[in-house]
Amino acid sequence: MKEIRFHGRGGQGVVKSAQIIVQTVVESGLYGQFIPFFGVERKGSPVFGFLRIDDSEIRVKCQVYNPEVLMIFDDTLLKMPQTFAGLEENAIVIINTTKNIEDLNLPDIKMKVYTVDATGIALETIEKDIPNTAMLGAFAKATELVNWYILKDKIKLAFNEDNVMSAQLAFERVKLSK
Amino acid sequence: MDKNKIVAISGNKSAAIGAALSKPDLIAAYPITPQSSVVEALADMIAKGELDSNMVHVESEHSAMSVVQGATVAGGRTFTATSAQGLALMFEPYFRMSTLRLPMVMAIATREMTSPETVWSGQQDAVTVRDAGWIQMFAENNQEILDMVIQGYKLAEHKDVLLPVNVCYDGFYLSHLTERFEIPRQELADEFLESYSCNHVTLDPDKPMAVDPLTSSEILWRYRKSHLEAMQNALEVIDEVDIEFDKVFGRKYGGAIDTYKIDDAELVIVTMGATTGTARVAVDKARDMGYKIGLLKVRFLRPFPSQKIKEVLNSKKAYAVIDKSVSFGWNTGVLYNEIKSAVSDLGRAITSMPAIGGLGGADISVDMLLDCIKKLDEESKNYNGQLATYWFE
Amino acid sequence: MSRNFITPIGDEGIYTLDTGSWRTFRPIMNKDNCVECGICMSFCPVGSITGNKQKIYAIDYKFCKGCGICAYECPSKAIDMVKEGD
Amino acid sequence: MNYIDLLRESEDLVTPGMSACQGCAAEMCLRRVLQVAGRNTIMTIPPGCMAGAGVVGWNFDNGLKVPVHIPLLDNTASFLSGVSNMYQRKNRQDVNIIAFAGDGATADCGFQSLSGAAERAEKFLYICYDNEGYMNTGFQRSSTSSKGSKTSTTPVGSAGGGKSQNQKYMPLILAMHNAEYVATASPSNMKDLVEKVTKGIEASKRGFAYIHIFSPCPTGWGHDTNLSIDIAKKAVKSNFFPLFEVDRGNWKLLDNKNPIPVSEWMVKLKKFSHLSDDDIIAIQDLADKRMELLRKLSS
Repeated sequence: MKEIRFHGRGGQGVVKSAQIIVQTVVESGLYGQFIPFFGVERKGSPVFGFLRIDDSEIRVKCQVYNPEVLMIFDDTLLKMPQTFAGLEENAIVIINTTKNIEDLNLPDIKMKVYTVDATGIALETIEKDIPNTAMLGAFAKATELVNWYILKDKIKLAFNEDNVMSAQLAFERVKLSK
Repeated sequence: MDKNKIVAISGNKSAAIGAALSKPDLIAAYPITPQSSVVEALADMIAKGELDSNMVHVESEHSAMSVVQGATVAGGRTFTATSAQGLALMFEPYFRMSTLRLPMVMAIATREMTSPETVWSGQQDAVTVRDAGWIQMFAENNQEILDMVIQGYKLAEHKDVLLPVNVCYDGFYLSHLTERFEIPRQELADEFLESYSCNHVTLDPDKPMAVDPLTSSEILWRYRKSHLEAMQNALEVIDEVDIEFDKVFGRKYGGAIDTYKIDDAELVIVTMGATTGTARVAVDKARDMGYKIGLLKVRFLRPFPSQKIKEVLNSKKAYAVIDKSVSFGWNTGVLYNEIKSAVSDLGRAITSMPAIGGLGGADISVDMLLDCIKKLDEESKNYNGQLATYWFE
Repeated sequence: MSRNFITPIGDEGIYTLDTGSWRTFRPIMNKDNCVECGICMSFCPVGSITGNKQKIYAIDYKFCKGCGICAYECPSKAIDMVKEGD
Repeated sequence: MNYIDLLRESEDLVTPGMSACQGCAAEMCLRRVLQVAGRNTIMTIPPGCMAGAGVVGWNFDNGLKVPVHIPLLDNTASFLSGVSNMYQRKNRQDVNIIAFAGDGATADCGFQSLSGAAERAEKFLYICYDNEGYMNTGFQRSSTSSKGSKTSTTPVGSAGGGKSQNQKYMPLILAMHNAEYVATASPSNMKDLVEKVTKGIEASKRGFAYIHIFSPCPTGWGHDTNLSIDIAKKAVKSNFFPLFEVDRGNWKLLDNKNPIPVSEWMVKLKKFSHLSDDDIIAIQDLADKRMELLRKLSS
């Protein structure tokens, strides 16, 4: 079972993107699960959630404590202590940022860090400051946990072609930075 | 013929789909976290022309329960959903729904009660109204929510029962959990669930009745006795409905309780709701670590399946009950007291540990459950009786 | 089964109190003065004054509580309130 | 058919022996309402004098010859919303769905559910019989008790002299809910009452209808039992209880250009017996102002 934690802010489409991943893995015949945790549903407030992917039924109904993948929708969240809590060794960390890896002040943990300017891509494609579908593209590329073609179908179904383009550009532009 | 659809959506939507498959005539509800998306989903189906139900957008939960009460008495199948403070507000017509013996299904996305102010998960709301005469079942996952809404109508409308049913599921941990489950075809739901129109209590000029005249004690107690009998009848009907459901849909839940790795177990962990799934994994891990542990899942809190529970716990050494609520008078959780009174006449004391967690949205993880199991194992070696209440921290 | 929940209705099943015994004054209709306007019937709280097709009005004492509204409101002063037993 | 013929020829659908007080205007109005509505009716009567007087029945007996239910004190309108929705759904719009509720169940704890049903334009007729207090429990103050009323919770003593606030005026509040039909009625004006109930039932097939009936209470108000109609008549003639209707937005007011003073009907009531001349002048002023507002609205 793969356990993934999402960190974002209200209005960035965190929950929706995680649901699309679950739909994608379920369509592929696998099992997926997502539990969002938000205090109050307010634009801008920190949001997080827990995603699981497995090839058999997922029975647990609790939070993720030791994620193997981190999805960070906003580099301002990097300084929050809970962001890197319990991270598994060699975890994949995907960060939406325009900064260089050196400027991110990342903690000294063994991890594979992928960066992508998801917000920039979103502004370019959907002309809105909503990076979620771009983050999906980065997720697909960095983790190889989802079927890329099904994912694009699901994005199209949930949104539109522009969002598919958003994911596509992120898929192409995401880079392994560390 | 269409195939059953595999989807990945939330528990609230699952409840809504279960309701829609049951073809309610009328839905009335008021928004409250974490229930709101149940009625949003139903409103959406009505707007798209997928569901032919009257939806009444009431101004409070008190009115929501009152509207469905009126509609049930007028011959309709009805549905509503609520949480916490909404349930508390509707308590007055809630009590009356069951004592008028009106069948319906209401989903409760369970939530902690204020104060302090909170909107998060817990089971305090639903368990607090356990003695208001409703049948109350607790679901473990999204599939069970959907299935139990459909089963709920079959159970509620059964001639030997005629009681309203709560399908309870943990707020956020299920209401907002997106996971894979199967949506059965409408034909299957239609095959399983006959159309229903309440006729033992009805307001109709063609069949005039005085519904609820002032009633003296000499008659009232008979109504209560009949209500209690209906509750006991429900214990059997729950099992029958589960078997019938299996025949049509190919899924069964074991009736009023379910067990996991129980046969050779010496220690038992008792759960109700979403924690059950986590506890299954904890039981697997604990067994790997050498503990002889099994799981008892309480599916129905009302009627309480005391006989079945007694049979399960009869030969066991010790049990721990995981409660997501408190019983203020007992310094334990609510489920614990129920279990303890069920086994009280076994003729021997079984070591038992009340455990309380998951209040106000708190998580109960696999590791936390493992700690609890270890504690139960240690403490039960030295003491035979009720152990100190264990708090998940 | 139905008796577990409800009351089947019907004229025979109507719940009645002996409200006629509440009376201390009894309305007496003086047919000579009555102009058959029906006002007394329309104001009788108990439904004890009825009229037939010929608009002949009569007081049924079985349930009349003796409130005296009919006598007070009768425009032709055709109803007197008389102490019961007198 | 004129109203007397209609009442003479219509069946009385209420138990002949109900335990309402002698001279009770509410009992009178309930009988008349059901005579107009007929057997094809569903009636709900929440806790209050009428329910307490046995019209919902006792044990296995019934108080009405039509289906009747005693809803909760505070859910009459929402309960009937459910009933009405089902009757619309079953294409049985011919069935009259009526509430007959006291002022406590209407203006106080039932207010929210009433407002909700009116706003949703639920199709039924809600009748409030306003005897200005909780009479069934011994005349406690309600929000429609008129200013100055001596009640069991606003007693008269050296430090207090009856209810100090003016009454909540339900008819206008309901009119502002854009109801299909709103009217006030008084048993003293029986022809008008019968017509308004008829109109209210018709309107309830299109949307929400509300009738507020002035209902003198000999026991609570402290007047002779034979004066119930006389008192209602004088309340109307003094413009203390103006008769008006709002039919699909059209206002019609029965305007007494030369009203009698309010003191003429108040003087007969024990509940007002402690009031000074100044108190009565203040109540007169409130009645005049309300009438002035109604004149403006209906002109």
